[in-house]
Amino acid sequence: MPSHPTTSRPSHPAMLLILFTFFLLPCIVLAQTEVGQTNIEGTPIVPDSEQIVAAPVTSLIAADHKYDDGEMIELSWVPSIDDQLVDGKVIGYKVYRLEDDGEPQMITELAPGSNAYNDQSVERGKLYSYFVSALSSNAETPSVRTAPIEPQREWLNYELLNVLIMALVLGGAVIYFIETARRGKKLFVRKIAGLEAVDEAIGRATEMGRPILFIPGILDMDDVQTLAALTILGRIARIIADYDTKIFMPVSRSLVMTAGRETIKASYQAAGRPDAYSDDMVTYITDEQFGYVAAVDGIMVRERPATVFLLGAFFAESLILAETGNSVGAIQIAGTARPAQLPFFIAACDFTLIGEELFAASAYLSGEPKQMGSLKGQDVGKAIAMAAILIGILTVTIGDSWDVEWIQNITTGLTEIFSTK
Amino acid sequence: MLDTAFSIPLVALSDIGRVISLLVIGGGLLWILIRSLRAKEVDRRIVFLFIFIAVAAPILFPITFQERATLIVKRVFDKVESSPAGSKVLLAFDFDPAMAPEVQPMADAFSRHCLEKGHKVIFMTLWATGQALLTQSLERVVRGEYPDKLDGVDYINLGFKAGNENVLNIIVTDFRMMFPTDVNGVPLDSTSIFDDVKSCKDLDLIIAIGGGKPGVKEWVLYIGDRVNVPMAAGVAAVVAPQLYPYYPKQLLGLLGGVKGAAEYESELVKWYPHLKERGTPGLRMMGPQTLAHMVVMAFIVIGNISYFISRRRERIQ
Amino acid sequence: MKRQVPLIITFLIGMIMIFSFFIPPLEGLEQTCSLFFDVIAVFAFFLGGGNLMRIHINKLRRRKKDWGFSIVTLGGFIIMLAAGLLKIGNPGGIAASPTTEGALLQEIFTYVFLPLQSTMYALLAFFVASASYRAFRAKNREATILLIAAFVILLGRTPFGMMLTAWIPESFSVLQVPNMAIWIMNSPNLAGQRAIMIGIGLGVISMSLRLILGIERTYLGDESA
Amino acid sequence: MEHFALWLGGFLTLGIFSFLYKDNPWYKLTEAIYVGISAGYFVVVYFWDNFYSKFWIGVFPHKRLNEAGELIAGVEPDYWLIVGGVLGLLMLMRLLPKVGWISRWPLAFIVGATAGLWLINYFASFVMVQIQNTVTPLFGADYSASLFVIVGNIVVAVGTFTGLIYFFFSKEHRGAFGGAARVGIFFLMITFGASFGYTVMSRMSLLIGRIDFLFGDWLGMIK
Repeated sequence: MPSHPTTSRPSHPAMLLILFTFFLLPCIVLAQTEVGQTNIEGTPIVPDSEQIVAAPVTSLIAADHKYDDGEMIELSWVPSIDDQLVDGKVIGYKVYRLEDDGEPQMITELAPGSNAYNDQSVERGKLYSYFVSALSSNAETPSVRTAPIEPQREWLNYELLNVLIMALVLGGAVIYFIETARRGKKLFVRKIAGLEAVDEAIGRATEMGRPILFIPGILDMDDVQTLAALTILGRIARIIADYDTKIFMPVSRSLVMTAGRETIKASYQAAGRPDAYSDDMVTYITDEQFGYVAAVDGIMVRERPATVFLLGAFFAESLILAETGNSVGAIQIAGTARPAQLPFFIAACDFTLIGEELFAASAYLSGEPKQMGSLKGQDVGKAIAMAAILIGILTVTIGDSWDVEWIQNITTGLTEIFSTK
Repeated sequence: MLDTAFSIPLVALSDIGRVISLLVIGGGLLWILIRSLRAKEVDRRIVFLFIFIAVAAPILFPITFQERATLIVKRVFDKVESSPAGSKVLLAFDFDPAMAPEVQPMADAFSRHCLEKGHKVIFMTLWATGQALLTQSLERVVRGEYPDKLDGVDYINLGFKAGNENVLNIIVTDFRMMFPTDVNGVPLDSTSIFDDVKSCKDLDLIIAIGGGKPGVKEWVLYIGDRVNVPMAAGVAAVVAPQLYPYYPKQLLGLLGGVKGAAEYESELVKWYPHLKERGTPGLRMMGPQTLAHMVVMAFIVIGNISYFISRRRERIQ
Repeated sequence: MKRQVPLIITFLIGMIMIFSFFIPPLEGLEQTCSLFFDVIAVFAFFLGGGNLMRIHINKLRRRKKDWGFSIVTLGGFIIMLAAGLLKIGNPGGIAASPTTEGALLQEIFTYVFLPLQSTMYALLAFFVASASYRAFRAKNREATILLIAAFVILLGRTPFGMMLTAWIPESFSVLQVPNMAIWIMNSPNLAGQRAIMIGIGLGVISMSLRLILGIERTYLGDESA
Repeated sequence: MEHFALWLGGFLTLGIFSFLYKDNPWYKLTEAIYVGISAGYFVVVYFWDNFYSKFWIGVFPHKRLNEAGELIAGVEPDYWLIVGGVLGLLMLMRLLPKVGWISRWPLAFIVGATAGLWLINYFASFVMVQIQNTVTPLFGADYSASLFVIVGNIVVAVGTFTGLIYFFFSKEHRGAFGGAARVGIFFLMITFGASFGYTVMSRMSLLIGRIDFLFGDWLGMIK
């Protein structure tokens, strides 16, 4: 049985067109796939007179699953013509596999109407061939066997090529503006109210002689919001060291405790006051969400901080902390990227960093040109998103009503660019 | 424990308790309103106290409010009500104990309604953790309240099958392939309820109750969209917004959270007054919910009044 | 050495993680990394748990304010450690899961931990009320919009929302409060959520790049920052 | 035992609730209990789940034999895990002041892995997917949508668009751009107000649960 090497283009022409015109990036990639196919129709086992025999399945194809580590073979076939919902003879299918030309083994049983199966129990370096039996109430009709096929490993997932290109475009934009700023070009960044207030909030604590409380969320270092909180902590601790105010940071994760200490210590060193730093500024309480909240609430009412920072990943406890902080009269600056908790911070805190602003905060506070440059890079992403939304909605709405092919092509192209499979 | 000491007078006291607690809440709010007209801020502990009373009072002295079914709920009720007796209804119990407080009331209401109407009900679940709940509620509602209904004739419990959406993928063409027998090992072929039911196509209505995955979304995608059987659903409140887009095309109606259950129950007791004694947990839960919401709204109004008054005073000064 | 090596590690690991997304043979890397993370986190527990013990022992020794409660915390911590590590009272013996029903650890969990947890969680009901009393005031246009949206949704969740607008005929049922509430959740709310999410995605990219490229290095104890 | 457990539960529940009035010794006691046992519980669970099951058993797997006494395949030790163990040990170097700086290495590893992983995941699921979801025909497929839905679609499109304008950092919010940004803020405010209002119900349910426990299970006052 011959096998047809087929070529398949992973991307729609319109998508390529747009990628070229929009982003000027080359992306013609052809992926080759081995396909084993049967082209001889199966012949049923000669039936007994008593037996109800169903016609075999046809066009059985076994193909390597593309863009994986060689872990899957995809089977597809046309169901038996006796596979009908009404008075159908077929009651199901059995899939058989031969490993390296060994004995056939049944690997699965499927319902009538099935026309595909993904075999995920294959290994690289072995040859597999398959056949599918149509089951009637008392007989089995096997199909023709497929040619042996080996699962292939691919080194690049072309299905995600659009994601890669878009990520490179965005990452490129960020790096480009960082470089531009580093070379001394002045970049404008608008004021962010919550961050403008940081100085004042720390100053207030100094005047009142009360401590500053920093809560970095309740997730561990493997969450990006915790990282954002720590980068902001670096900036804030520097100002605090200058002001000679007390900072206290209770945490709910041991690793965050370690990283927090490292960060504050460095800031105090940078401010030239390493002697003022103490490990006691950062304390581990408990990993458990509400146990941590119970303790922090207690700290708030007993220490009466003048300023509370709630930055990082928060869950249901957001409002408990923010309301308690409010009740002791603290100025509160909050920020999270969890959309579900933002409303509570908006309601109970003086300033709230909404989503993206949390991640931009440390760059903003640093005041360094190169850091500001990265914010400009983010804006490129927003511009692309807005353009895509605008063009996409227009073309899909118009193309839907007037049936203009090139407009529809743009829609399809856009959808493919932004699809994540 | 304290049960005997309190329970007897409570029955007699419940009406008085209701009146008193409503008076306390209403009068208290009025008092606060008057205070805020004089531009005095309310201590947050007073807000706390009000919330506590608003939630505790209706639990101690059951207060229920009249619910009126919204269209999205009414359409489910009307569908069950208008289907001819003997229609085949599938009830999917896709939830676990954690979710049960929110969706069990709906499940009970659906079961009662279908059995009252004389529909033939098929119960099943895609959740391993839902199996015990399904058995319990069958014991309590079906066998407990409708002892004359026969297993295998008027209702059947298929129990749990592993495989999530794959189970749906199969029963859309053939029940027996996935469920050769019911949960007790009785072959489906020997039950009259499955006489003319081969697949989901042969059902008259599917009601999916859940709030997680697999859940209503999977039922719509794997069954509702593929065969022409009316589908309705009852879900936990948090997931309801994600399902509104399926209404009214893919789902003929939707019950969201305790509120949806309460609306359904109110419609149910309107048509079948004798069901009132069997308990209306949705309506019971809505008592404290409604009062608490009213208190929150009242405080928002009061807060704004006192804000405007204090601002006007500042301006005058 | 002290400053360069960590920056190089961050850069290399960051880049590998990004590109492993596109390279099928590296698919398992994410799991491996999270496994590493779990292991590191356990070691870090010595630091965190040690810190907890040290603080409370210090409080005790110096007879600081409220030192009595430190005894309780220490006692609870040590009892749990002993119960769990030695699997005291575990019906399945030392080989069973520490959280087996009936083990001392699990008993304390059920009878002490769970009521505490659910009560702490229930405090939210009170704070939701006090926050809305204070925050939902028509101070400016933004706050007014916030207030109206919240009010319509709240009203839609009570029977009164339906009663107030029941007179609106079926053909305009859209204007009934519960339906308006559904519409708000579905349309403007969805739009806001999407804008926030897209923004977050972009913010993460930019911040992660700053970290990976070593532009942001405060967390590493960089003194020049 | 049941009796004792109920009273204990009641005692702890009221202890936490007493915080609403003000901080007091009862709350301090419950807080101390809570912190102590929850920290201990997590140490134990992490130790058995992460250290023992994942790390120890991964490196030193049990010899699993089948009935014939042969070694079952697939239990080869995973030596990769040792890298994780070494990183963990480096973390502990903090305790030794002289070589404490080396604990930055595992920290750097974690930061790099977290940043890289989330960069691409957030990008795919927060940026790409959301853009794709927003691109829908305003009038529904084949003009099937009702006026109500059309208005909704337009609102979603406008809201997402202007919301993004609000987040622009490198352009001052002035003129038409500022106007659009203001519309964006309005949408965000609706989002926050609506989500807040919607959550009230589930928060109240938690309190209903606790009050049911206090008056029902504990005091037996609810029939």
